[in-house]
Amino acid sequence: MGENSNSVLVIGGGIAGIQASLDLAERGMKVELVEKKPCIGGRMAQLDKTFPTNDCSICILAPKLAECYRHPNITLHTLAEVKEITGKAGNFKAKLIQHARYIKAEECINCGMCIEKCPMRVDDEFDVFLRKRRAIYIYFLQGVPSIMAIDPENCLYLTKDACRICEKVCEREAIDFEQKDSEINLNIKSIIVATGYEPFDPSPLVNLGYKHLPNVVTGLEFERMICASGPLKGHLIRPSDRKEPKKLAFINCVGSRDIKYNPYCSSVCCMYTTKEAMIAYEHDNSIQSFIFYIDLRAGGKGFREYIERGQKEYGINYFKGKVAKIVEDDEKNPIIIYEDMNTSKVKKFPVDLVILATSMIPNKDTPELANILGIDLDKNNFFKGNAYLPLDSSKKGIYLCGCCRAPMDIPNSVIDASGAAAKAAENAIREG
Amino acid sequence: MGMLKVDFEFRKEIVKEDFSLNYCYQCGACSSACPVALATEGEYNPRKIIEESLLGLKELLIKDQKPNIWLCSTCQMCVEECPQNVFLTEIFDNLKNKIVQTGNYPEAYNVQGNAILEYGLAIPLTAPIIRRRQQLGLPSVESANIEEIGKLLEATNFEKKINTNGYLKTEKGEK
Amino acid sequence: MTYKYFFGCVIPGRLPYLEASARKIFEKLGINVSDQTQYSCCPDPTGVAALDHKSWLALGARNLSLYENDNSDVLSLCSGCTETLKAVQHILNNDPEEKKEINSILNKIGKKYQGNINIKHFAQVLFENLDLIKENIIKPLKDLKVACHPGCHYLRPSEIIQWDDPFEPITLDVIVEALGAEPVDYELKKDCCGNPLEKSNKELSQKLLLNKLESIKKAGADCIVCVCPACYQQFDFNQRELNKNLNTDFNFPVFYLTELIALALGIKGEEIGLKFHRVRVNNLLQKIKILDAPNK
Amino acid sequence: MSFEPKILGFLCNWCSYAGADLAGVSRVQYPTNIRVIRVMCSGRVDPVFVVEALATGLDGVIVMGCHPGDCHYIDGNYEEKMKLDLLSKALQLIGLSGRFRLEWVSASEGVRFGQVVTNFTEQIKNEGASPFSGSKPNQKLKEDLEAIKRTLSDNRLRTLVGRERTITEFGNVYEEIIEFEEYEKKIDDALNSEFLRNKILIKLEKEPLSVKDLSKSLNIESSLILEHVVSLKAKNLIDFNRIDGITPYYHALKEAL
Amino acid sequence: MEDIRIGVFICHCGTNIGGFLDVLSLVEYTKTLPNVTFATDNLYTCSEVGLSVIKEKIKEHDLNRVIVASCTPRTHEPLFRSTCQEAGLNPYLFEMVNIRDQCSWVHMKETEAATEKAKILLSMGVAKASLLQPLEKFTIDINPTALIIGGGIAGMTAALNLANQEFRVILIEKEQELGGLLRYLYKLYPTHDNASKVLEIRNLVENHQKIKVLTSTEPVKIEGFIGNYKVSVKRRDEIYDINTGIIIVATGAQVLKPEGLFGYNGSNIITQLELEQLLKENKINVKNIAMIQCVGARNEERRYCSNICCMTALKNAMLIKELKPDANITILFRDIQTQGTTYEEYYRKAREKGITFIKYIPEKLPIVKESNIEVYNDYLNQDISIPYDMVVLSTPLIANPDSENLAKMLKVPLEENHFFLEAHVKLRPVDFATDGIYVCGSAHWPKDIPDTISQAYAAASRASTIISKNVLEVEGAIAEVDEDLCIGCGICIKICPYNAISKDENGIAHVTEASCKGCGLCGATCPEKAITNHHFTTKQILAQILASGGK
Repeated sequence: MGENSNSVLVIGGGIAGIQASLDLAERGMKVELVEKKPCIGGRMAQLDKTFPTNDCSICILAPKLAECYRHPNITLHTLAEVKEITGKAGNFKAKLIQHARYIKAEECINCGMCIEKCPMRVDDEFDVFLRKRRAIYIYFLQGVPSIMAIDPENCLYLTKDACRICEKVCEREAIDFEQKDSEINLNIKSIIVATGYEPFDPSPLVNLGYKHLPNVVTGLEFERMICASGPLKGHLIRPSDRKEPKKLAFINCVGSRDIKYNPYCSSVCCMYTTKEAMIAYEHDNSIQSFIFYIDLRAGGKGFREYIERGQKEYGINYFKGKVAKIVEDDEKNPIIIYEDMNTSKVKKFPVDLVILATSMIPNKDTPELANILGIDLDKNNFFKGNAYLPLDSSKKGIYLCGCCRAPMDIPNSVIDASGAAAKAAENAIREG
Repeated sequence: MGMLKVDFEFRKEIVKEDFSLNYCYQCGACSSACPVALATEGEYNPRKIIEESLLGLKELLIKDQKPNIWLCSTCQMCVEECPQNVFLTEIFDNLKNKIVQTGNYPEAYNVQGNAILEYGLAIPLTAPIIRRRQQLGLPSVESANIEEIGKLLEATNFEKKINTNGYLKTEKGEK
Repeated sequence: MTYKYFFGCVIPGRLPYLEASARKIFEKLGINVSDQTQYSCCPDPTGVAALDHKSWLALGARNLSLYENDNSDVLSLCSGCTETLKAVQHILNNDPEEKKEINSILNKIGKKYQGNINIKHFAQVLFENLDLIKENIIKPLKDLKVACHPGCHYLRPSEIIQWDDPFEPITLDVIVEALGAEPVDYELKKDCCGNPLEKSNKELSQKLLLNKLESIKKAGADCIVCVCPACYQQFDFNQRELNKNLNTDFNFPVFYLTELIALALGIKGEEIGLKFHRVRVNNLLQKIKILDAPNK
Repeated sequence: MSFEPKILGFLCNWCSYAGADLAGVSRVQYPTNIRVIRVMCSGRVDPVFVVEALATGLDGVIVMGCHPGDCHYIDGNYEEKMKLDLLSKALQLIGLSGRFRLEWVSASEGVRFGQVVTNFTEQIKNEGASPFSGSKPNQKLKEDLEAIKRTLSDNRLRTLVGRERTITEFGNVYEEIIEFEEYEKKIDDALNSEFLRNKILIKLEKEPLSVKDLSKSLNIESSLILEHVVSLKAKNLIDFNRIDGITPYYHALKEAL
Repeated sequence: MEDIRIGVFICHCGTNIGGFLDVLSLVEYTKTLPNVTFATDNLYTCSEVGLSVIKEKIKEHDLNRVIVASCTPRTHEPLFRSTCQEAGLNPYLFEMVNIRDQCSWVHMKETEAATEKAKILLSMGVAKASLLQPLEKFTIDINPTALIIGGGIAGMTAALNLANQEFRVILIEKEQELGGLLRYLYKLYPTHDNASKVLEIRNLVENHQKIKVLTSTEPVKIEGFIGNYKVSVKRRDEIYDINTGIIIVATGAQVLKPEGLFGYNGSNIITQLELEQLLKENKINVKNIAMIQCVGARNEERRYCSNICCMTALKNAMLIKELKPDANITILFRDIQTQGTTYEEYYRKAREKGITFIKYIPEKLPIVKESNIEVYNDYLNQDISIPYDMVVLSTPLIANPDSENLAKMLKVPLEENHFFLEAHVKLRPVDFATDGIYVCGSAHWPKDIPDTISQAYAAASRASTIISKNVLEVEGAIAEVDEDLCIGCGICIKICPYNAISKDENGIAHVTEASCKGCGLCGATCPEKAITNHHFTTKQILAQILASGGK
């Protein structure tokens, strides 16, 4: 693959990486899209619906996944990571490791026979550990490439040299345990980083009771709980007694705007807690939602009207005040201790389910990728863009887009991604 | 008392001693975490004291003492919970020091202050306690030399501060 | 580095039997702690600090200078004193002008503050010698359900105290478990016992105590353990008063951590003045066979 | 063997067809009665298709599109809703509205797609076999259905419903915006009169009849029949056949189109 | 009539279909259907092997229609279409029948009924296939030029990027000079760089040989379609015609003047922009300054939050503090809008400088008196009075007044606050529904400078996907108007979401191939049934309906 065509390396197969790749491919450039997980789709694939239009996340994502998978100019490297980058803008050399999938990509047709027979039960990371998957699995139902992958840490054969049932069951002989990790070398003109974000684990905030109180869940867990293709098939029940919750409390700024944890604001929590309250209402009109916020930030297009619609049509109540303490009564109903700042009364407020809008933090391997690429991180460990050229990293020819540079919502990530594509194209042409 | 007036100077006075006051963005975490605020259903409210300090409302804070700052049990839960590292307890101590100099503060504090002036200890040794100490075989307490403490507190004119109008230095602490 | 006691005002002046149990266990455990003289009130973080910040700093610095002269660390028997001394040290070590001003005051009485010694709460010292305690246990406190009350100044403000976790305190539970007893978790474990409020609103102080005792009762504990004389007074003296005022029937014997350790090390109840406790401890101790039934 | 209805489904490619595929991928089981025609957008389904389907003896027809706001073509589903509301009203006139339904199903609602199909199949089972299937189809209803078909194919109703969204949201040529309810009322009146007129035309295509005969067989008072006969004459769709005494007979001029 | 020769390939898909349907009986049944000359089954039609079988049989039996009965066309239709094309068959002479996802997988326990259903689905497929017509993908040539309307920071950034990608760019600006709102700003947040520093891009744009800058120029008429737009512009009352491939709208927005609000008088009760001017000339000599946020925003008239006024207020307050550290600044706010990493840190720095913040509620607006402001402090639940020497009103960005007629010219929609409405807020945030036209900057929605710049790059990228091609292939399955049936009622023109239909000189509707997306809305609505939707014609659908009834 050494020919010196205009090729761009895109790191990260979420909505940002996909959009950047599609723009560049449509523009006639060769794109090498690298994704660590077995399928592309990223964080957005885990969402049920997205604000401000409340349309279903997969309806937006699936057409882009299919287009990205089939586009002749895009080469997809799933289960692959960037190992080393050398050279400079217009003439980078990229070394990737392609982890073994143990599946022959051209043979597997996602028929699912192997899944039924695989004896292993492993926590499903995509469903934020609310469900079990098998050692041989498809990362998510509508995932692309829609072929299986074998999890080397949990596969009985790869760990204890036993089993191999999937191999016997597969009529397509698509299972290939001989596959090894391999190396890929690419000549690259520009690089786009689109590695997205991770949700912050709120366990250190002990007073909020995450992990101690069963009916306190994070925003992403709630998203999976309410999603039609999620573990509960969209039928919202609460963890402790599997009853249908009627009163939901959403706590914003959990870990955000907090000097002890993440001093920044994660930009999206005010909006997505309203969205999740709306979806809950759509599932069951007797649900009442209460959102606790500090400053209700809804400056995007149509956002403020969205919040007003939430108040009027979905019966969502907004309380100004950061909640610092959540306790529990005997039936495991979380009780919120908060100050109602309009009356300055401090009260106990029992609800059925609490959803913590945890802050967005950079991926764990951001620091490692930063020194592979030789680019700087800002003080919050996001990739550092410069003030009035936010998409430029600290190194020429490497561009940033989406949540890896700052917390932002999906519309901005898509805009960022197209922007990074333009920068990458400009760099490829001028330096090429 | 008319409409409260924002007093920027009084705020600057507080900030000079406790700079962390500035960082507060009135989120209400302190009042949510405060056990006394919950017990009084918000009648005592640390957030409101901070808001009054941010606006320099001297009269409300020092004269009327609404909310009553002396209900703070200095348990520091608010300091632990504050997402902006505002040192509420220190700020409250600063405000209490200012109130003390007006003389309008709970008597128990004055009693403790005068005990130190007199004995160097908050709780002087009484005869039954000395007897009980001997029963338990404990050594006698040799606390600080009272002149030395007196000279020290004189340098910080402690006595004048705590015994201003309304509080005279007395034998047994009655007013 | 050797330790010197800092008993403060409340223990020597009102609860001497707590001092007795402390001295006995440190002696039994062979931890070399000697006496300090000439110390004054620490001064009380909830009282004097509210009166005048400068005097609070000066008195605290003076006490620290005593220990600095003898080149010994402070072993404090009371959480309040620990917080004051640590806070004074924290302020003076981080604010050079303040240190200069305080030293100019101390100079008047021939003293000087340097800020180069450690201040340790007695529970921290015991936690750091847990194996020593375990080796010397003679009577494990089997079937004793203990509700640990760490108290506010033992944990917070964490930036100054820097001991145990302000949100999930476990050190006392570990020690109690080492003694063979069973620490019981309860919802309001981290909350304040309400003692400082006695100076301004007795009724509110009782309310906080009530919440605390109800939470302990719900968790099914037999007794309460604390590490600060203020909390001890609140639980021991005021428990009966609460029962009188609000006709509740709480009957939780209250132990200072040193007393529990003393009993586990086989030291007799009489030697450490258990009889002075307002809430009787004997029938509980007999129930768990620490004390033999009264022979008379 | 119990009655197994034959059901036809129009599914829009981007949402409901994708929902059906997801039902497949998730192995959601539902009855076999439904046969699917894929269209790019639910907006492509002309109300006449549904009438044609019922006419061939199919027992039920369901149209599925994207949830409002999800439509790949922005507002195809809004337009469709208006057209199919008109259709339901038309079928209501002849008591067949129970055999038709419009549903919004998104690409991620595999389970719900199965439920909708199962539920609709039950509904059609209760409706029973189509009156047009089997050996002796119900002739009167057949004529009425034919009248409905023509009503929905003629220019008047299609123009009214075609302009509905423009006029009720953006305003007519004089920039006047007409309230939605008011506009719907206009459509209802047009529907009723067109339906009646077509019924008369079909009768006259079979045999020449007089106003009195028509009013008896359609049991509608003759003054209303006369009105329609006059306008049909004006449009020279019918003409005098003969005069019998003083009662004129009319016949349709050309074969049913 | 052409001799229809249909080839049907029924897939086992391993056991997914074969395990539940009697595929062999399906093959036999298909052979009995009209126009079917060849039918077979194979294990995996979509595998390399299966595809080569199709190509082979097309040649061998000279097939002119192909049906594959297997999984869903949504994922595999393009694959099979290109296979038919490789075998020399027009790709539109291909139809898929979904007997896996919508038959075998969902009727696992009723295999006979499922097989019967599959038979009916096959007969429907054959019925439609017999009526399929070959369709050509249209190709239109693309003029590799970009026209950018609006010479503010957004327009300039997009122009520079496209020019650096070697496209010819024409940048038109209504006023005499480039720069837009940036010219009135003194220092920018969050870095306090001078606005003039960021404006240096101006001379890069003016001297770039690939960019033609036309100032004091406004568009008056826009015609054509993607790749071939003709825009007539007026420059000092002369009309020029510009031919361009794509158009980027970067017309920005305007700052609301708070007439009649809070006693605005332009002398000691001023707007943030006027304050910026005073800062520029270092004419701040007052001690107590009060700022009021959300003036003329988030009310009945203008329900949106324009998300840049809070940061503007904070920045100006910080600049004042730099000049006069002991100035007392109070900001009356409803929700401080400083999301993200940099802006939240900036908000903390503002508090660090001692700026006071007071929350007010819309029900009790602040009252600006002679020398003080009375307001109900929501956090204190009491009225308080704030002394002031100067009041600064933070007003929102409102839509550019001439967006109205620009939108009419471009035939693109505006949303309720008159900002331009993009095709889809997430799928295509910078594209318009009409292909070939893009929007960026505050014309889309009030934006700060960093967001404006990244959206400008986005618009450039989207535009480059078109003008990087010299020929654009357009979907073949589109609508077509039958001239002699069309009565020119214009309904189709109004309902087409893509404005792909227009009236020709004698009032007959005509479909612009390039813009039509093939949704079929016009065909189903046309009162005269004069529009055929290729590949989903009425005849084909009626044939499918008949076949579904078993006839």
